[in-house]
Amino acid sequence: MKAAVITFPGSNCDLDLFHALADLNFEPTVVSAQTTDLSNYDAIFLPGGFSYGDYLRSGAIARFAPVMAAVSQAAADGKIVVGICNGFQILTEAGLLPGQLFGNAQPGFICDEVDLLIDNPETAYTNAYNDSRIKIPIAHGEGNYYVDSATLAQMEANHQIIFRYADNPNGSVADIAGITNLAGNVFGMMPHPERAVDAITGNTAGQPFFKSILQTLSMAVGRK
Amino acid sequence: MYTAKIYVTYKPSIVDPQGEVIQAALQRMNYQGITSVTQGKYFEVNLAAPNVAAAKNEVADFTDALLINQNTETYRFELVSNDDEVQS
Amino acid sequence: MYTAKIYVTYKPSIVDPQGEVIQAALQRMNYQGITSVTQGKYFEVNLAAPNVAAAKNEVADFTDALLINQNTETYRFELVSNDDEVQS
Amino acid sequence: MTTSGLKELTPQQIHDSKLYLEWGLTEKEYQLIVTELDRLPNFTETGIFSGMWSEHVSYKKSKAVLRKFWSQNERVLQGPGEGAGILDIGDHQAVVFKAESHNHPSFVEPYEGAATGVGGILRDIFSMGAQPIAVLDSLWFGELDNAHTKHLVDGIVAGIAGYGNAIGIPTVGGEIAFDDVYAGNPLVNVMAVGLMDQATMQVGQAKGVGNAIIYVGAKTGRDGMNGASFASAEFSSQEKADRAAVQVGDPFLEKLVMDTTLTAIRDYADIIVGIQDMGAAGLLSSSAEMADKAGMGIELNLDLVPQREAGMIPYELMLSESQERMLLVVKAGQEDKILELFRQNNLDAQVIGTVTDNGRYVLNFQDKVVADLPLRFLTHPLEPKLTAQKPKRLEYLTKNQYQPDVSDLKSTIKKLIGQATIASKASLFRHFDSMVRADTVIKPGGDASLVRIRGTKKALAMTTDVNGRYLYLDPKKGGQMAVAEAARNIVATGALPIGITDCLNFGSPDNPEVYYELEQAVAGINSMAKRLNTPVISGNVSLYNETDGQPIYPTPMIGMVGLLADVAQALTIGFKNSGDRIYLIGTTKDSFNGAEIQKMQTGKIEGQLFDFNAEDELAVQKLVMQANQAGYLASAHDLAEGGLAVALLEASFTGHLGFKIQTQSPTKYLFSETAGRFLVTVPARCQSDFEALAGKQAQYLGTVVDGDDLALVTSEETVHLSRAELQKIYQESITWQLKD
Ligand SMILES: Nc1ncnc2c1ncn2[C@@H]1O[C@H](COP(=O)(O)OP(=O)(O)O)[C@@H](O)[C@H]1O
Ligand SMILES: [Mg+2]
Repeated sequence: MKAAVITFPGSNCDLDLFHALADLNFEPTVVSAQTTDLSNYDAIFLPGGFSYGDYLRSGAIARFAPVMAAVSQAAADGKIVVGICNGFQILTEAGLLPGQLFGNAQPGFICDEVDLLIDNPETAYTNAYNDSRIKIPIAHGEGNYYVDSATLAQMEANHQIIFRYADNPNGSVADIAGITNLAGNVFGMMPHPERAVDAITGNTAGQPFFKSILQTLSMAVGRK
Repeated sequence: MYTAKIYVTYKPSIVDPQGEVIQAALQRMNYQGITSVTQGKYFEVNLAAPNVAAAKNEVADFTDALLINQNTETYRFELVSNDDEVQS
Repeated sequence: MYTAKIYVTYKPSIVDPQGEVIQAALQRMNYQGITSVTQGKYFEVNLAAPNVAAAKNEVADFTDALLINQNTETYRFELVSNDDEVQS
Repeated sequence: MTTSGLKELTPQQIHDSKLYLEWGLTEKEYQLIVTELDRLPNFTETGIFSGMWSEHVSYKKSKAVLRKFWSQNERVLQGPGEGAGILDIGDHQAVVFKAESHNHPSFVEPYEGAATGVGGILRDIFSMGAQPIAVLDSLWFGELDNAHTKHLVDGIVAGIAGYGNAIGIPTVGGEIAFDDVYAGNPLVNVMAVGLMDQATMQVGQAKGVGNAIIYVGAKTGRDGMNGASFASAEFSSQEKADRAAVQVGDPFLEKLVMDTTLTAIRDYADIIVGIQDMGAAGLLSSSAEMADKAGMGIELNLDLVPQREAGMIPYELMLSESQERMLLVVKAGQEDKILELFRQNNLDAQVIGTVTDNGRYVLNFQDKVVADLPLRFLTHPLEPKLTAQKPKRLEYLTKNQYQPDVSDLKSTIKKLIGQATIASKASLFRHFDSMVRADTVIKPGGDASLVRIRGTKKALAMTTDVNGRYLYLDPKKGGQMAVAEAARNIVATGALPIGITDCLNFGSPDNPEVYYELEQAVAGINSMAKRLNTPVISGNVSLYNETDGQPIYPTPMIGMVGLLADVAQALTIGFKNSGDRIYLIGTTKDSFNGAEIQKMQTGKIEGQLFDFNAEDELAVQKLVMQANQAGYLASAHDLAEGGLAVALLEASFTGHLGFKIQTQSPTKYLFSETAGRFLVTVPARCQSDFEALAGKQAQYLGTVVDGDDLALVTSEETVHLSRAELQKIYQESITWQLKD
């Protein structure tokens, strides 16, 4: 499976994501934000970091990077588009996912490992998990997910909420840690599964996340 | 040349956690009479434009597009041109 | 009751990396005439005070103490009282 | 746009008004300049001398001491003198590291001071051609009982986080300690570690006549004007600090500069002759030092320097400490490739001068020569001869060791575990991204931190340590003990200590008692470094750390790096399994003067420092390494502040297990701080093998148990403690103290 990891100026988890994907049998390529064509890739990943310094609002400037038209196109074509941390912030700013990420309720950056509850186990991001509660690292200053209550109700009804915090670290509405769009092909989460794929660094709970995506993509290819 | 002074605030329905933290801090510092604090953003943009109307359009345009998140923020701005102030 | 509108900006000699990045983004978005952007903060604080002078003092006080970083930022403010605007 | 507020005085006016004194040059130095030049120096030149001859840039007062550092062994590829030191770690790889202080800037402006400290040390690392892989920070504050200290803590921690997190280099470790002597003069030391292929090694030299001097990175503004001479002057709380010295960091820009510089080194190794970052005294010191190291001259055209503010004068352009700037020397005729690479990444890049062979430092500005100075003279100030005198306080110290009051053991432990210096710093370091790059094996909270090297089995251990209280009572022994403790922390992860960087934080060297402390501390560091075979390959000096004549404790921070051949052998501090055997390795003595318990119970640090035995220390470290290699150890934790009591509790908090132990020693020994000790656990199946290996060096204490109960039996009493209760105090104490 060909995966693009998009690196924006200021992205800093691009290589972490690249390694995680490579270790879990994707064929990843790091692709610059200047790229305008992503048609060669089966899945698109937007990594964590501080794109354009996260100045103004996190993700606000990155959404105007040249590559974003191609990301929107990929999303419209039904390809899997995943944003992690800053990638999630970019996808919300770009309007590819609902809501917005505000500064943490208690201001300040937090780096920790937190428990997530898998709200919807039957998605392209969760179907390889056996447990419904997993521990995944977080590292963000602006992870406080906000969405208006009407949209939230729709998201709940459509099972778009994929991960929730067991113990909300940042003030997110409805303890939301990860969501998809209505179609289910665009996904964003604040926690970092790519930091949890290697036993030597102490946590492998991120592996099934990537395996789920790979499995889903292979099935889709099989069906074609 | 014009200078646009742009004031961005959250929409009233949005909680502003930073504002609340600041208010609590001020209360601890013994500023007792403070009943609310909100924090927004303030931009000064210098731009060239053929006339006031064009400048206004441009400011509204790029503020909507980039400077604010339309889901949660609103703004007002003033335009200053050669010492003439034009309210928007 | 008064509302203080407080505008905080960097001192002129302090680098404003945010402003520079926003300016570059606007240029990439084809707003060509923009020659500078600075980003500051904007606060609205509601406070009770016996009179305008006391309110002004209090605003100056807590702005110096908490809202700004005196090493790098400066501010101006306006005070609004029952629809009367008082410039500071 | 502002224009300069500075008025350029004429040479005669400078002479008559003695402006040079205000700028930190002495009368003698000024006279020397006049004699050497055979004329009066002009305004720009006087500024240049004041910057270059400041202690911060020239080390003129500390050089004699620094020369004594032992800095050579089979691993050393680059010792002191460059941006950072380099050690061979095999497989054609090398580790690069250095520490730097940002004490004064952080006191004036905590957030930006600390942030730019991180930015500065990272530039030192990547200018050598290495990819930075980790940052550590060592912070000393006053006690947490006043609003100003709390403000400093918040700002400094946020500044380190703000810069390190954004640029994407993990902050993996450090230390935070509190003592009144730092209230008016906090210490902010930052260490950075990088990794490189030996083939890409770069040094900061301007070789080759006609080669181009290229400026890259941020534009020059008036930031941090004269920061270097500022850092070399004492603080007085009367005088409002010089606010012009505030520098603002931009981690986003630095990430672009870092990535592009490393790309340039990788792709254009053949045309890049030298690289140096612009640190203290900015463009001036970087250009002068590069030319001097190559034995060349340099000529710059200041009109070409990218400028952020209008109307800057040469003095300002040369001394500005704007951040995120680098200087490259590139082979003549090849400049365009480098310029293009940087410009592609939206960075300013500009040829601003050339290398010459006449040994002169020449600056042109607006078609005039504004400085023309002999380079070697400029880079070699007089080294004033300083006198050392044993401090009076050390003359009549009682030999008797303080005897702790342990009449109520339970409450003593409860109180101890909540002391700011002992309590967990997690509520502070959780603001640092310790995991970005996904290589962090041991995160903050262990003894040393451990970062794996992807694609190999190797990992690098790193730590920073020093206990200023020990040095206050005995600068030499304290210096030895700082190195010993750093090594113990490295060994506790399973790694082999391989090298040292340092940050020598002291008071004014003009005070003979302080100079004595400096000399003695360095002697102590050196003697232990040699025994451990850990050369001192880089470092930094921060003098004049005093407020109103009151110096800080002598605080030479030791940053140490260790190499672990097989990351699978990594050891951590937490208890692992119920039933594991607990041992204390090393001998416990009456070691209480300078200890945490003395401070807690008397509010003072006094008496003769307890004994330190280097041989014992080495033997104990060797044993732990051997036992680990043999596979006998389940966990290891070194003993430091608070002694055995604290080590036991930390091992149980981290492992979420209890313990049941019994010692033949008196209760007070739980708090002794004798050096050279470890707490280890051994799986039951390895017990006899381990005991055979350890012999008398290890003392059996008891076992790891499930549940909340912590049972302690001494020769005098038995107590039961609740892990949950103590853990809460340990974890939340700092947060509580910061709050109210
Ligand atoms: N400022 C800091 N930044 C990151 N980690 C820190 C900091 N201060 C302390 N730590 C971490 O907390 C742990 C305990 O620190 P310390 O008590 O100094 O250890 P030790 O006594 O073993 O040297 C270490 O893992 C250290 O890296
Ligand atoms: Mg330790």
